[in-house]
Amino acid sequence: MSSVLTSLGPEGMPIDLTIVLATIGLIIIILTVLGNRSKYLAMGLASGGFAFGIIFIALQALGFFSSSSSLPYSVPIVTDVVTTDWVSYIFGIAILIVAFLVGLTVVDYFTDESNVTTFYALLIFTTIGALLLAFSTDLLMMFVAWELMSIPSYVLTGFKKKDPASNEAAVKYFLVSAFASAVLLYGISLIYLLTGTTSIYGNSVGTTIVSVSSGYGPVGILALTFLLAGFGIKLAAVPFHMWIPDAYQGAPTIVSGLLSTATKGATFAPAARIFFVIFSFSTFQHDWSLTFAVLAVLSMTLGNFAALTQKSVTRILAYSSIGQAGYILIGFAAGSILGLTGSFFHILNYASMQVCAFLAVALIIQGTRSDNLDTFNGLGKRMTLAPIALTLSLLALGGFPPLSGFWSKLTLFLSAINSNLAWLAVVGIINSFVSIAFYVRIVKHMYLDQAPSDTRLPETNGFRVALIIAVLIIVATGVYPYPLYQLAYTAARSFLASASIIPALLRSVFL
Amino acid sequence: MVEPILIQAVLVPIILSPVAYFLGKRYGSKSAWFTFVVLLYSTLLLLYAASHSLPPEQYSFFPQSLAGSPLLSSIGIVGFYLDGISLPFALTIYIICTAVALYSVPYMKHRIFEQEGMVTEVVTASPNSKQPQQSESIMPNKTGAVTVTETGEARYAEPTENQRTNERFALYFALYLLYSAGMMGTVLSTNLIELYFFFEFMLIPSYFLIAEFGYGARGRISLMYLLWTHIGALLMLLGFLTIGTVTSTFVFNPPPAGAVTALAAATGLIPWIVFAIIVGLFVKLAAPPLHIWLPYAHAEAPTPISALLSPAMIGIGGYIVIRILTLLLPTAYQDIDMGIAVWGLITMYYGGLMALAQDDIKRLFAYSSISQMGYIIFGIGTATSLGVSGAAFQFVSHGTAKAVLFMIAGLIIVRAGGLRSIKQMGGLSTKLPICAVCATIAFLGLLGFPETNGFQSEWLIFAGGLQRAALGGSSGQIWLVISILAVLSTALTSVYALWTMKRVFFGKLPEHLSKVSEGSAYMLAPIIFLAALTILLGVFPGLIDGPLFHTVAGLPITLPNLP
Amino acid sequence: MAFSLSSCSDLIPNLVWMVPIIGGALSVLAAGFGDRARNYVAIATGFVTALTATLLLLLPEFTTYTLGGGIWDITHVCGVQETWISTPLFTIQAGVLVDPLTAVLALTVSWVSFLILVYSLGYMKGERNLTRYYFLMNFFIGNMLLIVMSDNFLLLFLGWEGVGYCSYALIGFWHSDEMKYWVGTHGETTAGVPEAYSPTNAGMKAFIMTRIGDIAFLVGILLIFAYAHTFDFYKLVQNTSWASDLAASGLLVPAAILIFGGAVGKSAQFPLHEWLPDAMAGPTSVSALIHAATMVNAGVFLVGTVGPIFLIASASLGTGVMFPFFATVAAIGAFTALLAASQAMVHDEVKKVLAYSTVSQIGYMMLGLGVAGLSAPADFSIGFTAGFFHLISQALFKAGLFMCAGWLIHVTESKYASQMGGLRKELKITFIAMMIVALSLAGFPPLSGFWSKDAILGAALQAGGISTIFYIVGIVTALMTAFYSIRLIGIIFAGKKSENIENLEAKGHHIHEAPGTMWVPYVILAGATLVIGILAPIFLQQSLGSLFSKYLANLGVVSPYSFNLGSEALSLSIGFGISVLGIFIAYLAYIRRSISPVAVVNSSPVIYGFYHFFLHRWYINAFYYKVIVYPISRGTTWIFRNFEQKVIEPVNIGAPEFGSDVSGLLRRIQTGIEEEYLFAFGIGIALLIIIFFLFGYVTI
Amino acid sequence: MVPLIDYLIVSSILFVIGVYGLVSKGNALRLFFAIEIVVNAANLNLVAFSRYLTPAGYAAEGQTFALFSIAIAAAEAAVGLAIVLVVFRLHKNVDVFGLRKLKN
Repeated sequence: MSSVLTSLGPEGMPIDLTIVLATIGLIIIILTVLGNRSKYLAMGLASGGFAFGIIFIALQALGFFSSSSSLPYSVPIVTDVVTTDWVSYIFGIAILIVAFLVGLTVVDYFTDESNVTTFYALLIFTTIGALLLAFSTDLLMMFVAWELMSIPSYVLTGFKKKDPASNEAAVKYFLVSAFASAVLLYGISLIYLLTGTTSIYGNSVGTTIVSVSSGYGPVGILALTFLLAGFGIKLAAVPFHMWIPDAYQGAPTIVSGLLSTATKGATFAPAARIFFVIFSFSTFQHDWSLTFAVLAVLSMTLGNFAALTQKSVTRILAYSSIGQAGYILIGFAAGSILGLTGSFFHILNYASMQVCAFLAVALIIQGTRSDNLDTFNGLGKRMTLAPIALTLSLLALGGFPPLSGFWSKLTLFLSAINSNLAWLAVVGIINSFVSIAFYVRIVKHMYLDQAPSDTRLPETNGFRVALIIAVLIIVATGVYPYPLYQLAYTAARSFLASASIIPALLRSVFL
Repeated sequence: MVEPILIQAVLVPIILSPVAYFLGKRYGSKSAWFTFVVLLYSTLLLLYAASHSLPPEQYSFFPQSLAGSPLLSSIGIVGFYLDGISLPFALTIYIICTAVALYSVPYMKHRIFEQEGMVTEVVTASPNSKQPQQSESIMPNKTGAVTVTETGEARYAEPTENQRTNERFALYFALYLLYSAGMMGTVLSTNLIELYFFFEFMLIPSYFLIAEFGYGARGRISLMYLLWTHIGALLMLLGFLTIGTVTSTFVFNPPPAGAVTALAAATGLIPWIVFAIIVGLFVKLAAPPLHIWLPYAHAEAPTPISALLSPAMIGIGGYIVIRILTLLLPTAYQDIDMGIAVWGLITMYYGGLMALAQDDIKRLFAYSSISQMGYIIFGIGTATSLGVSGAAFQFVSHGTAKAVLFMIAGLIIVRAGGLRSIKQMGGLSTKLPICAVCATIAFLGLLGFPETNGFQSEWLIFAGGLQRAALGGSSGQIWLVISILAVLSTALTSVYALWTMKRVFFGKLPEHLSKVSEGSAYMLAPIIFLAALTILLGVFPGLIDGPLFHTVAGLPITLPNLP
Repeated sequence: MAFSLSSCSDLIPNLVWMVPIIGGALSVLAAGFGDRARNYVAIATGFVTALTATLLLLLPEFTTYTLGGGIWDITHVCGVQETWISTPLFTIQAGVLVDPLTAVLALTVSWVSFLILVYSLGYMKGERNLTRYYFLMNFFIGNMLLIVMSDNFLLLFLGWEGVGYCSYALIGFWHSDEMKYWVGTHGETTAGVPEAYSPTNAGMKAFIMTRIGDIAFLVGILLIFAYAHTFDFYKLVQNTSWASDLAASGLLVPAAILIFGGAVGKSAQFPLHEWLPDAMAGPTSVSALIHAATMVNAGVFLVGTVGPIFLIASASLGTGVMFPFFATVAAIGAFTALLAASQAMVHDEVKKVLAYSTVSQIGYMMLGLGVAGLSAPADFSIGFTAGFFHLISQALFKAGLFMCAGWLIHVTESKYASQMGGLRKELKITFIAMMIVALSLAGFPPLSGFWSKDAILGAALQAGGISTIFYIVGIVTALMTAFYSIRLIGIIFAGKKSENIENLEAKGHHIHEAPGTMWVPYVILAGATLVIGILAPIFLQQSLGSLFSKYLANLGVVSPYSFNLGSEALSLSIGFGISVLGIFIAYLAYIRRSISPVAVVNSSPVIYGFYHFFLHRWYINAFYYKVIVYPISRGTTWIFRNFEQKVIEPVNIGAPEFGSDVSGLLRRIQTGIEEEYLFAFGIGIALLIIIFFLFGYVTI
Repeated sequence: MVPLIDYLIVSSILFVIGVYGLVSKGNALRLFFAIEIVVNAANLNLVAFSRYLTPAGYAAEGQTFALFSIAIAAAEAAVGLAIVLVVFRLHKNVDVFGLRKLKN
């Protein structure tokens, strides 16, 4: 089996994966249309698809590892619309794991919805979008993938048709996101003007037009601005974050989990490609690096501080997600191998931590029927797995050893100091401290406060499996961070090698 | 081939903590013996390592594939090293942890039954005070195990353990093992990241221990404890990361070649590094004004945990300061030594004076710990081999003495129904003779009484200060003055120590304490053991001094040594 | 080398201090076999200790040793050392040292201790917790002997603090603080400061006050250590370069005075003397042992040990370098003698009078040692010998006085002299014994007190110069001493029985003589003071004098003993006259009762003023409380309430509040209106453009 | 031939109109239209740039992109209108000022 998969070759991998997943999605839709609405069949198909994807990518990656004694740090310039580099592997695995985990919980979560199978179909399509976003190396492909990821996710957000909150969230998300798409498109058009191609690896701004005529500087700046704003929406970077808390709170909680990890994580991939490859020209690099730093500071500060006094747990997680985006941006701002290692590593960890937190909260909300922090009181006595999973994921988000978040945050702060951005590390550390306050606050409510009643709340099997897997990932990475760390490091190193960033301008002290 | 001794000492408790949990669920308080045996085993490992003076153990966490990046691969180098400086810290921590594990049995029985509402707190109304002294959250008398006599005393038949209490014990002992191992890892580590890892690692179990089993507003206080120590740790981390960036490695013991010179060359960064590390760790050491979390945390923690927090945990800050300053930042160290010493002096006096104003016995001990940390800080500040060794020794002496005192406070809490107010104590020496003797020994240890280890450490510290004065130079006079002031602070220690002795153990026995008795050997044996250790190390200080000075004399920093 | 130090068998010298400590522990074990076993073990320990101390004189290493003709001739000191603390940087050798000073003091301490232990058998009969008592007594003796035997400062400090602890614990022996054990009179205040102290309070006061002296002592020895890198007495004498280094830093005399600070605290000298009167809250046997005969003399021993060391060490720096040190010692001694004697004249509590008297007598000893240093180097041993002779003599008669007082207090159930009276018939033995020891205190020939006190005064007179002032103070004090000793005897034994006694007898309490275990010890002590007094001319000159002068010569302070009774006739006769004068006045006032003391006091406001001044302890105690104790205890509470809780703690509340405020502010942006979200988006774009234009590299 | 700058001016005006519409109107449908105007501004750009960069029109990347974009906009419109429709069913209007249940 493995030989068959690897024989498909790395080049065709994204397409193969898309085909497989899309086929599964179509089968689910067709079955639904034909009247077979078996939730478990859909779940089995979807999970199978996701699992296949994970294994597929993992085998490709392992093949990479085993094929050569030295790691493939240098990757040829890709002119195709999709690529299979280490960056896409990282994002692909993160997205698929999240989708897999969310997929496991859907049936248990939507107990009173009739069209759960549709949810699976939409989940698969949004996952495909996210995957292609991570794989794409062409602006056109990227835009299509972006929309493929976004459009199903609007529906997922408003999936609870009868729930006004869900609808409100969907409208808010949709309007902001559509606007972001438009702005992004406008930015892409300007890039097209500057480079004359839609291929990301085709040409960079600096080497084509700007170098010929400096009069295009403002156009480049506008393009940067629009792209940053467009991506900022999905990245939850302040000040493009406004929809996040509302949408996450209103959406079905497992969808919030998906949005905050898969779609958000996937967006970092094109962002990295566009800024590091297209805008690798030195002056632009300085500019976006500074902007990332500013956005990082704003995101961390606003996200963490605003979460301090929240009463709604989903909103806390939403704000936390904004703050975490800020941490990831630190690595982008640092712009070094170390920085990108940190960012990629944190994206991986963040995906598992955040999805774990959201799934646990989803399970809890199913029991308590409220996401108010006070209803979390004494949950430790009423449930077993969910509070433990939530606690571990929150502590991991807070960066406590020996959990996964610790290592990636460590790398991020180190990279900031390493790139002479010590002030950014200071801000990051202060924020990390502030974030502990509200993470631990949730833990405190769950374990230390008096429960309103002693009745035990149900814990369903789908959630159980998903939470256990997520917790295992968090703890295992925390205890032995090497494999994922190495993955992130390899990705960052090969990515920067492929990007034509001028080494002399890297602010890294070493590496 | 390195013998995997020290890594066992750290990891065995961590790995076995789930076992402790399951045993606890099954056997309740009896599972303490498991915890005890695990910690004893680890302690014996330490003793073995100490007696064979093993080389540093190093384990590579990240394989060599990151070899292109020395900094990144150095994150993954996990080292454990027991040398003369870490030995006193490590042994003290594990010995106290081991002893307190048994002590926990009756104490946590009391606390858990109380929390589960199986025992009503004895209302300790004294005829003198209008308001009866009660601790928080007196649960309704659910099991009827308590009968309150007309005089206001409560007598309780020992409730039996059930599934619910077993789970609590299980949680306690599992966290206890994690906490102990976290402290140990910090002390043995040879890598800055590893150090930070364990430094934070001990925080979470201790947070839960305070939050779950503490008193008063335990939720708020444990959070305060967590946040304060966490920000200190983060500051320290900033310093560590900068050091790593400058030296391209995180391994600090033994300091890699060129690291010290590289650091010394980074003149612009040095002040920031030093600031981050010193201030970050002084939060842990509770040097005023960074101390405010400590009285709350120590007072409201369950007493066995207080007996670990204060004697074992906070002093680790001093250990790290010694390590980092002497190994990596020798020049910066000598630039700021007097500042540290003066800060230590302030800490001594401030803690001592505040201790005088306390009524809650555990708070008093907490402030006393602050004062004692001042000695450690002062010893480090002298930047002499005598002073630094004295500071390390002081950790031992304070550890044994304060552990005894906290355990005695706990014994009083258990036996006198949660009584903590000193105003309502008195004359207890007739009821608790062994405790009175041990408390005396411990207090004498605190005030630097010869024949206890307190003296052996304190004279080294003061001799360090006076040695600086003897070295002369422009600052000789100032060193003379601050050293004399430092010695004078032992008078303050005597005042609060003896005054507390008098108020707790002497005088007339109040009516409400007439039923107090000393009780179980679980509690007395650890108290007696540590009190005996206090005296043993006072009479034979060479047990600590020998290895300690051996290492300090060999530190790669030119501490003023005796010729 | 200026001296010789031979090694000797370490068994006996080590046994001297170990026996009581081990015996103390054994007595605790023996308590398991019953009270009787415990008592016997404790007392047997005392006896064995005394025997081992005596064996010191038989050590074969004392090369020339004869007891014939009343001549001791110990010229050698011997010591044994073991490594105590061994580090790569320094090694501390510790061991015992036997020299004449040691031997004499060990003998005195151990035999007096033994007698007091025997006395305790009777005195403490029926008390509870005697295991603790006997353990602490023996532990005390061990530590006291450790002070005496130790050969370095660090080990000495061990014993030094050890006795301090025992003193603390024994003063507070009756730790439940029942009213009857309090010292001082209830309700009496001085300037608002209560004059009555509970035993535990008094113990605490004693410990803390002596500790202040000890801190000075510790600083002193650590200063020496910082320069000399050793604590060892003989190494300090051997290589004296440390002294010149210290002197170069201007710290030689301060270091010496700091060490003297330890002596000031332990020996209750001004300004740290106020603890001793209150220490009388302990059992009388404790007062006799610790606060009269032994521990309080440790300070004198310390000065006697360090004085010669400093003298020798500073010899190369020129004479007179140590003058400020010895002048301080003498001045403090003289002043304390006067201060305490004046208070002893007016107090009514028997034990307090004796306590003041002790303070005063130790002042004399300090005076003697100080004067030794002030006199010509050749005459050093005169004052030195006088000081230590007075130490021995005072140990004997003061222990005797206390023991007698103990029985009196027990039998009359009152601690006030005025509530006794006319007891000479019922308590014949006690009366005679107490009379002898009191006369010795009063300096009446031929008792030992007469010789020893006059030896000190003679030395002062002979030293001349500034010492003449000390001599005059000493003479005045001697008058007071004679007065208050006989006053005490007069009030207790002469005249009619007091109301208290009559009440007691009416109740059926029979005033009876002490049991044998009690009276035999104090009779022995009375006998000893008499015998030594009679033998004094030989004892002082031939034995003690020659012993010490040879010892000092061995150390390097060369001075053949030249004290001569004949040449000191002037001093002796003045001393005798003063003593008789004092005794006579007291006789008139308290035995013949031809003068009414009350009338004298009330006769003039000046005398009345002095009376009150003395009675209120010169207001020194009150001053300490008002200036130090109360401000500290109130100040800490004030700081706690107003700084800790109002300035520092608000950070805990303030920081989260700040966080909440910021959080609230940030959350207010989140209005829920989609419109504004899109607006924020627009602002974001504008913000980015502004950032680029303001801070960007790309030029527009 | 119309110079490139004219296309840019028109597209900028369209973009500004779109943004103005977004920040000034409260009706969800109007907002959606405003977004479409921005998309169309971008489409105009793409086509114009394509023409400008490759006047011969051999590699019409920009035009292709615009076609894709229009198709995607249609899909987006379908989903968006569906969502707005659901909101209308629940609230009986599509004013976004009314959707304020989720805030702070």
